[in-house]
Parts: sequence; structure tokens; C-alpha cells
Amino acid sequence: MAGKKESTFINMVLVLFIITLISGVALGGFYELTKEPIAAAKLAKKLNAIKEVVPEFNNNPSDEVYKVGINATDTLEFYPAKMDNKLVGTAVKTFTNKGFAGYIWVMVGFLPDGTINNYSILDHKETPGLGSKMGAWFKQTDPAKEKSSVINKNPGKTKFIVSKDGGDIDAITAATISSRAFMDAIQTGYNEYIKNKTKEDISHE
Amino acid sequence: MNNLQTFTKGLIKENPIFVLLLGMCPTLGVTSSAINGLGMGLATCFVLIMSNMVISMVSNQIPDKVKIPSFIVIIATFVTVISFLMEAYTPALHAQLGVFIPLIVVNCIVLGRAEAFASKNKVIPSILDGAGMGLGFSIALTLLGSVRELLGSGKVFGITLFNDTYGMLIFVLAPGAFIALGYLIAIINRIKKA
Amino acid sequence: MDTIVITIIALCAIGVASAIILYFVAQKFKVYEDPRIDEVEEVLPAANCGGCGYPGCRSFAEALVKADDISSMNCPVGGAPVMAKVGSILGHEIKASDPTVAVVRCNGTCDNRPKTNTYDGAASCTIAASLYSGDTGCQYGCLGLGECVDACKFDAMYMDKETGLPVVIEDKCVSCGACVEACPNNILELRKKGPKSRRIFVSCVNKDKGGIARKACSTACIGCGKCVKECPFGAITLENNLAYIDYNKCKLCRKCVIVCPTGAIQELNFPPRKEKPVDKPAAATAKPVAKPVAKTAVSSENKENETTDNK
Amino acid sequence: MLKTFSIGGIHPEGNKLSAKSAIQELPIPKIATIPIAQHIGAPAKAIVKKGDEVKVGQLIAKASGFVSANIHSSVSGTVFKIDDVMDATGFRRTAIIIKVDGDEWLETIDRSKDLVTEITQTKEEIIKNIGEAGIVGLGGATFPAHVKLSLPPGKVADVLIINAVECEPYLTSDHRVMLEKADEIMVGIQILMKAIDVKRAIIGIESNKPDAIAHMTQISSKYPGIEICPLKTQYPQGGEKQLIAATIKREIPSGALPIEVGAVVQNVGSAFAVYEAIQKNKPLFERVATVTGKSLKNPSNWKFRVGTPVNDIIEASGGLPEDTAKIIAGGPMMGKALVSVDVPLTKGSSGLLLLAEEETARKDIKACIRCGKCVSVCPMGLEPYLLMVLAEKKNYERLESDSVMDCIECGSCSFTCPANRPLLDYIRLGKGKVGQILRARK
Amino acid sequence: MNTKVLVAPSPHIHSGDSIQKNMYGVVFAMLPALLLSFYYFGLGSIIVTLTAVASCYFFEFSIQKYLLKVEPTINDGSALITGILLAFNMPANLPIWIIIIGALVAIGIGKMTYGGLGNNLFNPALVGRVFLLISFPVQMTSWPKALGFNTSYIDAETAATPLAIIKEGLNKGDSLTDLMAQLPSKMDMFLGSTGGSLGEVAGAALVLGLIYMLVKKIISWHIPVAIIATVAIFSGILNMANPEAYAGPAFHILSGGLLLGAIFMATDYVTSPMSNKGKLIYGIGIGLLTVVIRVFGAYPEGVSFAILIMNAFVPLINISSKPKRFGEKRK
Amino acid sequence: MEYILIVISAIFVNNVVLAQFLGICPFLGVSKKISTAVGMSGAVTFVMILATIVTYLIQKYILVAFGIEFMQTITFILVIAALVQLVEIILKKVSPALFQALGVFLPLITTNCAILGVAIMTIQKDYTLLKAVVFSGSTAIGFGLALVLFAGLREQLDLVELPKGIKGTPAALITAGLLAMAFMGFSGIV
Ligand SMILES: Cc1cc2nc3c(=O)[nH]c(=O)nc-3n(C[C@H](O)[C@H](O)[C@H](O)COP(=O)(O)O)c2cc1C
Ligand SMILES: Cc1cc2nc3c(=O)[nH]c(=O)nc-3n(C[C@H](O)[C@H](O)[C@H](O)COP(=O)(O)O)c2cc1C
Ligand SMILES: Cc1cc2nc3c(=O)[nH]c(=O)nc-3n(C[C@H](O)[C@H](O)[C@H](O)COP(=O)(O)O)c2cc1C
Ligand SMILES: Cc1cc2nc3c(=O)[nH]c(=O)nc-3n(C[C@H](O)[C@H](O)[C@H](O)CO)c2cc1C
Ligand code: SF4
Ligand code: SF4
Ligand code: SF4
Ligand code: SF4
Ligand code: FES
Repeated sequence: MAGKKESTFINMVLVLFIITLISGVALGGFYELTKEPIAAAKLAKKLNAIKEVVPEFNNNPSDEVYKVGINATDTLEFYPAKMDNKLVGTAVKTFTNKGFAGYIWVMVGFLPDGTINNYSILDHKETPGLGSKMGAWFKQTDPAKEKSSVINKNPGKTKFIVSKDGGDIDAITAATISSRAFMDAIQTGYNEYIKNKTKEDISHE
Repeated sequence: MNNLQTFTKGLIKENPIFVLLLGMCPTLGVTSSAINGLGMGLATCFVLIMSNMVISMVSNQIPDKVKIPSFIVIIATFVTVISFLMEAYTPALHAQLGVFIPLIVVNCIVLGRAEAFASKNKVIPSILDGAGMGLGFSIALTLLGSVRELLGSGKVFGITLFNDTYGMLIFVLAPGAFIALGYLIAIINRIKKA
Repeated sequence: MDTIVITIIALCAIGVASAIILYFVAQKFKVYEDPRIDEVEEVLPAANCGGCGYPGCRSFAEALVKADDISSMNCPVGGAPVMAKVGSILGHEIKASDPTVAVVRCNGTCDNRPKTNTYDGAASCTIAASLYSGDTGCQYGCLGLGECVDACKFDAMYMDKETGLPVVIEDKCVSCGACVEACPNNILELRKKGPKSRRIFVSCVNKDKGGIARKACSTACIGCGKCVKECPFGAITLENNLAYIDYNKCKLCRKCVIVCPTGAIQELNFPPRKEKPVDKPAAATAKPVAKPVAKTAVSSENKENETTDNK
Repeated sequence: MLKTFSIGGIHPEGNKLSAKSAIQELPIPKIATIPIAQHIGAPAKAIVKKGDEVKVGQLIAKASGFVSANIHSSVSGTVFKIDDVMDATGFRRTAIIIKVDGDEWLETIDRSKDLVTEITQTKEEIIKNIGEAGIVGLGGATFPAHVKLSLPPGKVADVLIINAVECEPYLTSDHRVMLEKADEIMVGIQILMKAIDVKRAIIGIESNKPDAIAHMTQISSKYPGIEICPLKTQYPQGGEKQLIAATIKREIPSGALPIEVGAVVQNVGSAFAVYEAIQKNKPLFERVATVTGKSLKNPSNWKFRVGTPVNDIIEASGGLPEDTAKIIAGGPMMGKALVSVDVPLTKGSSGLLLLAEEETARKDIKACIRCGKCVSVCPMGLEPYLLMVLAEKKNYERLESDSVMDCIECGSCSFTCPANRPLLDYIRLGKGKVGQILRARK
Repeated sequence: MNTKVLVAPSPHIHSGDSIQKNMYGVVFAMLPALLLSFYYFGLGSIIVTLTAVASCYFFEFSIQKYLLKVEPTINDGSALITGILLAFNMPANLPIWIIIIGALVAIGIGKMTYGGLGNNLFNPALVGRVFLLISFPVQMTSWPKALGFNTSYIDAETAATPLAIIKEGLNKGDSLTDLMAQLPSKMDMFLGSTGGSLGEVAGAALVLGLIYMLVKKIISWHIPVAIIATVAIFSGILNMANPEAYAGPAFHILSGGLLLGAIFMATDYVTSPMSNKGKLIYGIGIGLLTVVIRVFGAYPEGVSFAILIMNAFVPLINISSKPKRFGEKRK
Repeated sequence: MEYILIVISAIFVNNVVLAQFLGICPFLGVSKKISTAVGMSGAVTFVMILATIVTYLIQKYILVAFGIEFMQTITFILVIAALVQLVEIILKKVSPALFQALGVFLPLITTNCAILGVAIMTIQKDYTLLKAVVFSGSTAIGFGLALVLFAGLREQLDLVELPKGIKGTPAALITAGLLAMAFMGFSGIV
């Protein structure tokens, strides 16, 4: 092999130039190559989340999404799910920032009357093993834990407040803060959903 | 040193984590479960092999003064590539590992092997070295991940071994990472002595 | 395609810019550092033991590079091969020095040297030595508290529980001299290893007059001078009632060993003698022999703790 | 509230068994072994040789340097030999061995018992004659007194402090001397005051000697400028730094001498010796020592001749008890353990203590539990636990910066440590090493 | 001379103080609180205490003997203290297996990892306690009511501690005055009979222990006084600034493990500073952190964490606050 | 108030080392002596703030401007590496004393993930430049606090005899674990 290159100015710049050039090409190329799959993966994730929380549908809710601003930075997203053009439910991407560690993003599916069909946690930073249990806690099917479940309950009729604070839902053991936050997210989603429901009904009926 | 030794030394004798103590951040940061550990390990492994390969090919052409920047660029390229790939094909894992994926760039093992081995050796040994080190890293991460997951929530690779009421939450959290690794290394030291 | 182009341009720009800036700054702020320091450091064993007399391998490397003459500097751990490499890096010729090893110059086992007192202080030879003359009649001999063993970083020494004396494990001894430094009574000495590890030395440091020395220890050098007369090579000198064998002059003829009336001269690693030497006490064999003697509770306990610690 | 020093201190049991026993005179030995090094500083040089006849009080070894002291014969007889003999620590050191023959004193010594109060000598004469008489500090340090009294140029003293604290448990010699020789001591003090040119002297006495406080207070009223300062009983109040802090509330800075704060400290015994040297022309060759111990038949105080074997004084007090495990020259806190009873008594022998095994044997060393008790008792405000570890780890740099050289070796720390750690042993080791380094640096 | 006399450096006598004397002194000082907890919590507290102590002894002995291979030192009494204090920090209905894990962590991780008595950096009992608190938050925070002697163990009726009531209530948005009304009176808190861990129910018994230890010179006053005074002052200031949001000093001092921590746990020799100045700094630190964690943090109780955090500061405190040296100029 | 929360959070609650696991290598590596720990903390603070500012500007004016955010990793690390080397070279010449105190740690800093991690995190958190500086400064202080505390603990450990298998790294890690456990007491403050 050839001997080591001297550290002359030209050499230095040249070598670095070539390396960055090649790596630039490689990176740009890979970016282009993976752009599609990444976008697809993101979409799939969102769709999966929607699918999980609303009854079966055959439209593309992403196309019919409408957004509602809550404050300066955060918006709720509403994904209407329709079966043969009939609204069967709406997936609401809602959030709260009252979590133990800040924001919690929840996808919650409301049936047209506002009853909760299902929910899924999109993102959170709650403590693993404590707050993180909310992904499963509020959809327990065990009749003994009925009071913990939010499924098939309507925030308009049931008090979506943890029972410790006088509400109707039992909080996650040792994670009351996360539970309160979760309730807050659902409630926000519900409130906005009801507020905008009429509007939507008009536009889509 | 023959090729076999080049490959196997990273597994135990010079295991990057248990012996050399390099790349501690991902080691501790992502090992709250076995699968995360494995994922991180393999991602690092990929970067190690590729960068070792490329660096061993080009290192003679690189002047000393820009050696480090050049290596970093090469490594960073592969890191970004693996990041793209993971985002596209294993989005959940990508989200779990979070900031630790870009941080593979600064993982001391990668740069360390580039400097200490790849830049002085031919392509094949460099690849083997990278693979060995990467595998050693992966094994260590998976082991630590398994231990933490087991103690913390009674599972390994998501398979429940005992009821999670018996799980010690602390092992999933930061302190448990340090403590578990500390005792793992102590046990390994002890076994090696015996 | 756009992105690729922008990517390439941006990356190249940043890369080239950093190269240019670095180059000029490096030119402007150049500080000279002898690159040989790194080279030398790489050769050194990185044991950082301090045997060379410097705080660590790096500072030894710096000192080596600065020195004009490195013949007096030695890394005991790496020994001659390493110093030769250093020499070739620095362009010095190193003449191979004979390997040395530590020897214990006291044979005052519990048998040979009866106890007169019981030491009850901290288990440190230096402390005992600063307090009094030791728990036997010999004020020069080994105090038996094992400070030398503690000082050895290479596990090359241990305290023999039966004799109460330290023993050097030759294979492990790297001749760093830490024990020599540690011993307050100067019992240990670095001596030429000798061919096949054969060595002859006076295993005693007692400077008292013969009678007193003999009374304190049956195997003390009494300064009779017989060995001096016997030695055909003039290797033995007598000073302050104590004989000393110069290992550079000694030809290992073993004649002095036979004439010594107290068996103070030790020979190590020799094959057994053919004809039995006339009424020689057993003490002159390779290892000091001694019957186990129960030692007083406190001090022996301390010692035992230390020896086990160091094994 | 009685005065005392403010940092640290301990309260070991007093055990002053011999406090009520009047000073007796010990019979002259048959053979006197007089070491030529009985003081801090350079050993004296022997000026007699084998076969020479000597009288009591005759100079037999001359000071050999500035910090050194004359040695006088304590007996009359013939010099039998000058040889290395075992000293208290077991090492062989030079001594002049005299075969005793009668008790013939030099004529120049005034052997009458009359009190001579008038001080005729000048300051310079006093200091010179104290030096001639070979007086060393009798408080234990045996520092040549004339050196201490020759104040360094530019320094002035404003007070003389007499150390009558005797804070060591068991010892009572100073106590007895005060009760029996109060007037002589007062004159001695006046001589010392004249020597260093001060108008004020303070005698510090601990409250566990109420009779001595009363007696000395009464006698002192006859002598101008001398005050008695009763002190709360607390070890190590006898340390000169602590004594100065207790009596006049001045703290000597680290590494400095008492004169830095205008004080000079002398032991009461030394004051008595000064009296005898100046007024009676009698050199220092005998002194008072306590022989004591819980199992000893007659704990008592003896006036002995330097060079008497330790064995004699023990025999005179009832013989060595069966259970003796340790023989200590001095008190239990600072005294030195002897290797044998065949060694001679010297100018520094203030007592002989015989301890039984259960009282003195060290217990198993445990790990330091960091209780901080050693820190709180250290009268110098040091951290003994740390100093010990640093000494063990040979970290001499930190030892120095943690003021190891300030340690006065009082032993309060080792005494107190619940883990029985040999703190002072290691601190002394560290001090030795750091001292070497400091000297090398100069 | 025929007998071989001893030779040793001075001093030749010893005070007779020993590790055991100090340790068993502390145990004795804890007795009033222990007995009172037996009275208030009944069988449960006895089971918890016995399990904690027995497993501490077991782990201390077996780790020393079989893992470290040294002579076990179980009779020095320190494992007993760790055991009792661990129990003091647990609710009386804690499942046995959790207690055993706690003891393993306290002795195994907290103490023996460092080689045993005297070497550890963090208070072993608190290491055990906090480990459990983080690992098993549910079990560690459901306290049985102090009902007077009773024999129910696992299924005792539970009640929140005063601190938890306040924390919960404030989180909910209730006003402090209302909350205070729900609490037992200050006198009750001092004499016992509030919910909580075994050792934190009766201030009076703990103070009795403090007095005993001070009289016996086992500990000095600096740490407990510094902690209590700091908590009083700091919570007093907060209380004055906003009486509706922050409870007053008396409440903070009497509630939770503050007295327990200040008297028995912050004073642990091994993990507290050496000099008196250092002890004061350490105590003040604990006091401040306790209030900060209680008032602003997620945990209703802050003493344990505060002590552990300050344990970490001890080496720095020791280095920066040397005792006043003799002859040093006073500033 | 917001700034205070950022500071408290970065120093205590979400301490980089003890809670976020960044910069563990120097945390374990240069914590044997308090004096070096202090030096390292100083160097890290300096570089971290500097790096955050530079990467912030690059992100904003190059990456975002041209829509090539995916190049973040590579540009950031390149810039940080160059920056560190620059500082090192300059320091060596301009102030040898400061170099002795801080400079020797600089090579260690390039491969310190805390620097890159913080640079990336500031971008993720969408801070303004001022907040970014406050955040990186407090993160560095948090790093320094953990490092110095840890160094104190390790110096203390040097004075005692640890069990054989535990001595060295395991003891350091376990101690770090207990330190992290103590720091969990701060959780929930912000
Ligand atoms: C490290 C740590 C993590 C915590 N994580 C959560 C969490 O994720 N969610 C939560 O609601 N509370 C969390 N907490 C808060 C406590 O568990 C808090 O006491 C509890 O939420 C309220 O008490 P309760 O649910 O037992 O009534 C955490 C506390 C700590 C110290
Ligand atoms: C810890 C300690 C305790 C001492 N106790 C006494 C004592 O009780 N009586 C005494 O005269 N000297 C005692 N000394 C010696 C004094 O410090 C000082 O040397 C002496 O008083 C000076 O007088 P001198 O030179 O006449 O002996 C003690 C010294 C130390 C270090
Ligand atoms: C080298 C040396 C010089 C001394 N010089 C003086 C001096 O000039 N003036 C003085 O009053 N004492 C002097 N001393 C005596 C000490 O201050 C002190 O009295 C003596 O060391 C014994 O005191 P202690 O028993 O309390 O340690 C000197 C001591 C030494 C070792
Ligand atoms: C005053 C005092 C307080 C103590 N406090 C504790 C404690 O809080 N926790 C503990 O585990 N041990 C405690 N101990 C026992 C012992 O010191 C402790 O286990 C050591 O930390 C073990 O090395 C205490 C001992 C004493 C003398
Ligand atoms: S040879 Fe070793 S044991 Fe003997 S005195 Fe010297 S240091 Fe002590
Ligand atoms: S023959 Fe033996 S005793 Fe005589 S001088 Fe030689 S070594 Fe000493
Ligand atoms: S011997 Fe030294 S360290 Fe110990 S208490 Fe006395 S002055 Fe302090
Ligand atoms: S008195 Fe003993 S146990 Fe206590 S701190 Fe001092 S050395 Fe340690
Ligand atoms: S891996 Fe984070 S600093 Fe090394």
C-alpha cells in the first residue's frame, strides 16, 4: 500500500472533501430510498392507532382529518371513521400536559354519541411500571375491575374523575397523577368532540 | 493473532462493556428490556462492521490531522443510514431507542476500534474485529436488558416468567441500570478469577 | 434529487470549512510536543507501579525523552528488553544489566532467635522499628510484621507463618525494589539473580559484636572473618562486625558457606553437596528450616491477617 | 467555671494512687549506668574514662552542641566502663557505668536544707549556670532548659507559665514536690522570671490536686508576681500549647514556639531543679519519680539518683507484681513501654507505671466507623482517623496539608477510639515521614 | 526478667469505649419507640420487626462468611440497628417477602458491597427503604391504622399518613385549612396514634431516645438540632408566605419520619460528616431538602431521600469543613 | 419561572448522568479525584454551551433552511469535533495554565455523548436560543454536580478496603446507582 499521506493543506482539504462528498451522496441516496417506507411506516402507525379505537370503517380517515387548536402550540386532530359513508366513530388525537412527566398523547375513539369505544396511548414519558400502565389499565375487562375501565362509558354521563377525587373511575394504583392526566386528556378530547360534532354532522351528513 | 482470535476476543476477553467499559451510555440507557438491548446492540454492530471496513480501506489515504474528522464523518454516515433503516422498518424500536441511535456516533467503541484497530489493519481482520466487538456489545446489552427486565417486571423478551407484582420497579429505572451492571461486572470478575 | 444535491453541497461545505479552519488555526497556534514521548510510553508496560521512581509510566516516558543518559534509568517491570526498545527509540545504547531479585537477609526464625518481648502495637514494621529494637535480642533483624509484603505490588512475597520471616517468590519478583524501600531495617536487598538463580549471600544484618549477636540469634553473622579469609576472589568484606558478599565479585564457589560457624551464609538453588560438610548446622539450606513455634497471640494474629490479605 | 483549653480533651480516670505518699529517698545503687543521651538534642560527650574516680555531682559528659546538656555523676566511685548498653527501647546506646563506692559529694554543692531566697546572680549567669548544671525539662520532654531560656533575638516574653498540671493519670511526682518544696519552687520560679525578664508567672494546677492548689496559693502570697491558676481537670492540659491556651487564652500558631505568644513554659520540677542549681550549686543528677500501678504493693514517690536500675525502684515499692504485663516509663498516655527492668532511670523518668494485661493490652482492631470521636477529642483540632489512613496509604502530601506535624502525640485519639484503632501509632509514622520530607526540602 | 513484657507505642490505656457499646446504646434508645409501635400496630409490627432483624442478621452473616470470606462480625450490633430501622421505615402490613428483599438490599447492597461496617457511603437502612419505596410503591405506601394493639396483619384497615393527606389534598385543590381539620391533633402526632410506618408514629418516644443518646454521649446534638431547626425555619417561612399552600413548622416536624430520621438515621456515624461544623452543614442540607421534596416533589415524605442525598455530599463536606485547628486564626 | 424550572429540571430532576444516561464514560472515567472532576466539569460546561449555540445556529440556518434535517447527526458531530479541537489548539497556545486545568480533558469531550445528546435534545425540545443556552448550561452544571459528588464518594472509597470482586468499576457503578436512587427523591419537582 502507499505510504501515509502527509498533512499538507491540500491533502487535508481534499481528503475531507472527498469523504464528505461520498458520504453526502450516500446519505442523500439513502434518504431518498427510505423516505417512502418511513412515511409509510408513520402512516401505518397512525392508521393502526385509529383502527384500534373505532369500529370498522372503509374510508380513509386521514384524508378527512380536521384539526382544532387548543392553545398556541397544540392542536387536537379528529379522524372521522365511516362505514359506507356513514359515521361510525371518530378517533381523536388528544393530549394533556398534566402527566407526571409532561405531555401524554392519547388516541381515543368516540362512537357518534360520545361513548368511548377504545383508546390507545400514542406517546408519553410516564414512569415505566407506574404511569406507563395506563395503556392497559383503563380498558380492563375483568368485571372486578369494572370501575377502572373507561370503555363503553360516556364522559358526558360518567364522571371522568378519579374516584379518589370524587369521580367514577379508579386510578392506577400508585399513579394517581398519571390517571388524573389521562382523564384530563379524555375529557379534553370529549369536550372538543362534542363542541365540533354538530359542525361535523352538518358537513358530512 | 489469527482471524478467529480477532473475532472472539471481543466476545469475552476484551468485551467492550464488561472489560473495556466503553460505550456506557447506551448500555445503561436502553437496556430497560432485553429486546431494546438486542436492538441497540445490533444497530451498533452494523455501524461497527461497516465503519471498520471502510476505514481499514481508506485510512492510508487520510492525513493525520484530519483523521478524526474523517473517521467521524464515515461513522456518522453509517449511523444515519441505520437510523433511516430502523425508522422505516422497525419504527417501534426506533422510537424506543430514541436519542441513543444518533449517539452511536460518539460511542467510544466505534471510534475506539476505528482508531485502534481498523486504521492499522487490513479489511478482513477489521470486519472480524468489528463483528466480534459488536457481537460482544450486543451480548452484553442483551444480557443486561434481560436481567433488568426480569428483575424489574418478571419478563424476558416480553415473555412473562413471574407475576409483575413481584417485579422491582427500580430495575427498570435509572438506579437499577447502574446497580445491575455493577453486580454483573462483579460476577464476571469473580468468574474470570476462579 | 434536489435533496441529494443540497445534502452533498452542505456536507462538503461544512467538511471543507472545518478542514480549512482547523488547518489555519493549527498552524497559528502550534505548540511543539516531542512525539517520542508517545512512542516511549507505548513501549512501557503501563503498570504504573512507580518502580522507576516516577509517578507513572507517562512521566517516566517524559523523563526518558528529556534525559541525555538513560543508562541509570530503569523500568524494573519491563526490564532490559523494554529499556532496549526505549533506547532504540531514543537512539541510546543500553547495555544489558544483569537481572536482579530481592533477597531476605535475615534468618532469625523463631527458633534461631528467641523472643524477649511481645509487641502489641500497630502491625507495621516501621512503627515497631521507631518504637524499639524489636521483640528479640537482635536490634537489626527482621521484625516480622510484613511491611515488605504489603509493599509488593506483584504478589511476589509472603510471610512464612512458621518462621515469621518474609519469603520472596523468585518467579514473581520483578525487582522493583519496593520492599527494599519499605523495610525499616534494610533487610531486603536486590541482588544479582545469578546463573540458574544461584546466589550466595550473608543472611544477616546484625552489626553487634559476636557475643551479643550470637546470644540474640543462633544464626547471626558474628563477624569472625573466616569467610573473608576463605574467599579466593576477595568478594567478602567485613565492616561493623558484619560480612558482606559483593555479588559482582562472587564466583559462587560455595567455600565460605562451609567455613561459617553460624551458618549465616545462605546458598540458594544449588544442587545438593556431594560430601557432607563437617558439622554444619542445618540452617544453610535453601529455605530456612524451623519448627513451628507458637507465637504470642496478638502479633501473630495481625500477621496472619496480612498474609492472607496478600495471597 | 474553671479555666481550661477549648478544643478537644479527654477525661481518663485519674488513678493518682500515690498522691498521699510522701517523697522517700531511694538507696544509692551499687552500679550506676548513666547514659550520655538523656535529653532532646545531641548526646553529650564523655569526659571520663575507664578507671577514673568520680564524685557525686562531678561533670562526666559535656554538652556537645547548642541543643545538648551536661551530664553529671549521680554517685561516687570508679568508672567501670563506657560501653553500649541496652536503653529503654532495647537499642544499645553509650552509657558511663560507675561502680559505686560510698557517697562522696563535690564540696561545692551546698547540702544544707536552708531556704535561700535571695537571688544574687545576673540574668546571664543564671542561664549559663542552668546550662552548666545540665538542667533539662522535667515535664517529660527533657529539652535543655538553658536553650529554652535563651530567647531568640527579637523575641520578648511577658509571662512565665509553670506547668504543674500533671494531667497524666497515675503520676504524682509534681504534686508531691509542690506539697513538700513549695518555697524552693517559688524561688526557682523567681530565678526563671529573672532569667527571661518577666514580671509575671502563672502556675497552672489541675483541680484534682486541691491540697496543692491551697498550699501553693498560700506560699505564693509571699512572692510577688506569682499567680496560681486552678484549671479544670482535663487531659492533655499539660501540653504546653494547651496550658498556654488554658491559662492566658493565647493559641500558638501551627509550627511556632511558645515565645511566639510571649510565653515560656517550664515544669514545676524544673523550677525546683533550677532553685537547687542556682542557690545550692547542685547539678541535676537526682529527681522525683512516681512508682505506681494498681497491683503494686506500695505505690510511692521516690527521689532517685540518675542511673539507678529500674528494677531497684520497683523492688523498693514492693516488687514487680505477678500480673505485670507492661512496664511504662512515664504516664499511661505518653509514657514509653520498657523492654526490660534492667535499664537505668534517667533525668526524664517522671514515673514508672506497672500495668496488668487487662488494663493495657490492645484489643482487636476494627474498621473505623467514622464516629468522629477522635476528631472531637483531638486537642489540636486534627482529624486522626484521616491521618491514620493517609499514613497507611503513604499519602504524605495530604498528611502534610492536613497538618499532621501539629500532632502533639497526646494519644487522646487512640484512647478514645471505639474501634480500638492504633491512630497515634500511624500518625507518628506519618509525622516521621513528613518530617523527613520537610527537612529534605530545606 | 523472664516474662515477655508487652511493648507498644503510647497511649497504654484505653477509654473502654467500643463499637458494641455505642451500637447497643442506640438499640436501647430505640426501645421506647419500638414498644410503642408494637402497642399501636399490634402483631403486624412485631412480625415486620422480627423479619427485618432476622433477615438482616442472616444476610450479614452469610455474605461475610460465604461471599467475602471474612470473620462475621454480627455481634457488633450494627445489623440489629439496621434491621430495626428498616422495620421502623415500613408499614406494619408489609408482606414478608418484601421485607426480606429490603433487608437483602440494605445489608447486601448498602453495606456489604463496600466491605461492611464503617465503609459504606449510604445509610444501609435507607438504601433498603428507598429501594423498596421505588420498587413497590403500592405496598410501601398503604399504611395500616394505628388502632392500639391488634392481631390483624396483612388485611389491616389502612389509612393515609398526615403528609399523604396533605399532599393528596393539595394536589386535588383542597384548601389547607380544610385538610388540617382532617388530621389528628399535634398532640396526637407527638404521642402516637397516627397512621404511618412503624417508627414514625410517636415523636415523644423518639425524643426520649435522643435524650438518652445525648446523655450517654453516643451522638452529639449537632445533626438532630440542625435538621429540626432548619425544617422549622424553612417551613415557617413558606407557611408565612402562603398559609393556604404550605403547612406550618409544627406539622412538618411532627409528621412523617422527620424525627426518626433526624434522631436515628441522619446521625449514623458512618454516613455523616466528622467535624461539628460539617455536621451542622449536613443537618441544614437535610432539613432544606426534606421540605423541598415534601412540598414540591412527588413523594409526600422527603426525609429518606434528603438523608441519602446528603450522604453523597459527606465526602465533600468532610473535605471542605475541617475542624477548627488549634492556633488557627478565627475568622 | 420557566427558566427556573428548566434549571432545576436539568440539574436535579433529569440529571444528565443519573437520569438520562448521557456522558457516563467521563462520569466513570474522570471521577477518581475531585480536582480532576472539577476541571472536567469546567471544560464540559464550556464546550456544552458553545456547542449548543453553534449547533442551534446550524440547525436553524442550514439544516432547516434547506430542508435537510436528517443530516443532523453528521453535521452536529462534525461541528462539535472541530470545535473541540479548535478550543484545544487555541487554549494550548493562549493559556497553558488553563490548558493544564481544562485542556487535558478536551479530547475526552468529543466522544462525550452528553454534548451531542444535549445539542440534539435542545432541538427536539424546540427551545429558543436563550432557553437552549440556559438548558445546556444547567445540564452541564448537573453533570458537574454529579461528577464532583461522585468523585468525592470515590475518594472516600479509596480510603477503605473494598471486597475483591467489587473493587474498581463495580463499586463505582453501584455507588452511581445509589446516587441515582437518592436523586430520584427530586422526581416530580417539575
Ligand atoms: C420516580 C417516581 C416516578 C413516578 N412516576 C409516576 C407516574 O408515572 N405516574 C404517576 O401518576 N405518579 C408517579 N409518581 C408519583 C407517586 O407515585 C405519587 O405518589 C402518586 O402518583 C400519587 O399517589 P397515589 O397514586 O398512591 O395516591 C412517581 C413518583 C416517583 C418518585
Ligand atoms: C500531651 C502532653 C502532656 C503533657 N503533660 C505534661 C504535664 O502534665 N506536666 C508537665 O510538666 N509537662 C507536660 N508536658 C510537657 C509540656 O508540654 C512541656 O514540655 C513542659 O511543660 C515544659 O516544661 P519543662 O521544659 O520544664 O519540662 C506534656 C506534653 C504533652 C505534649
Ligand atoms: C529545635 C527546638 C528548638 C526549640 N527552641 C526553643 C526556644 O527557642 N524557646 C523555647 O521556649 N522553647 C524551645 N523549644 C522547646 C519546645 O518549645 C518545647 O518546650 C519542647 O519541645 C518540649 O515541649 P512539649 O513536651 O510540650 O512537647 C525548642 C524545641 C526544639 C525541638
Ligand atoms: C447513632 C447511630 C445511628 C445509626 N443509624 C443507622 C441507620 O440509620 N441505618 C443503618 O442502617 N444503620 C445505622 N446505624 C448502624 C451502623 O452505623 C450502620 O449500619 C453502618 O452504616 C454500617 O456500616 C447507626 C449506628 C449509630 C451508632
Ligand atoms: S523484612 Fe519485611 S517483615 Fe522483616 S522487618 Fe523488613 S519489612 Fe518488616
Ligand atoms: S564466616 Fe559467617 S559469621 Fe563469620 S564473618 Fe563470615 S558470615 Fe559472618
Ligand atoms: S495524638 Fe495527635 S492526633 Fe491524636 S488526639 Fe493527640 S494531637 Fe490529636
Ligand atoms: S474514633 Fe476511631 S472509629 Fe471513630 S472516627 Fe476516629 S478512628 Fe474512626
Ligand atoms: S457512551 Fe456516553 S460518554 Fe461514552
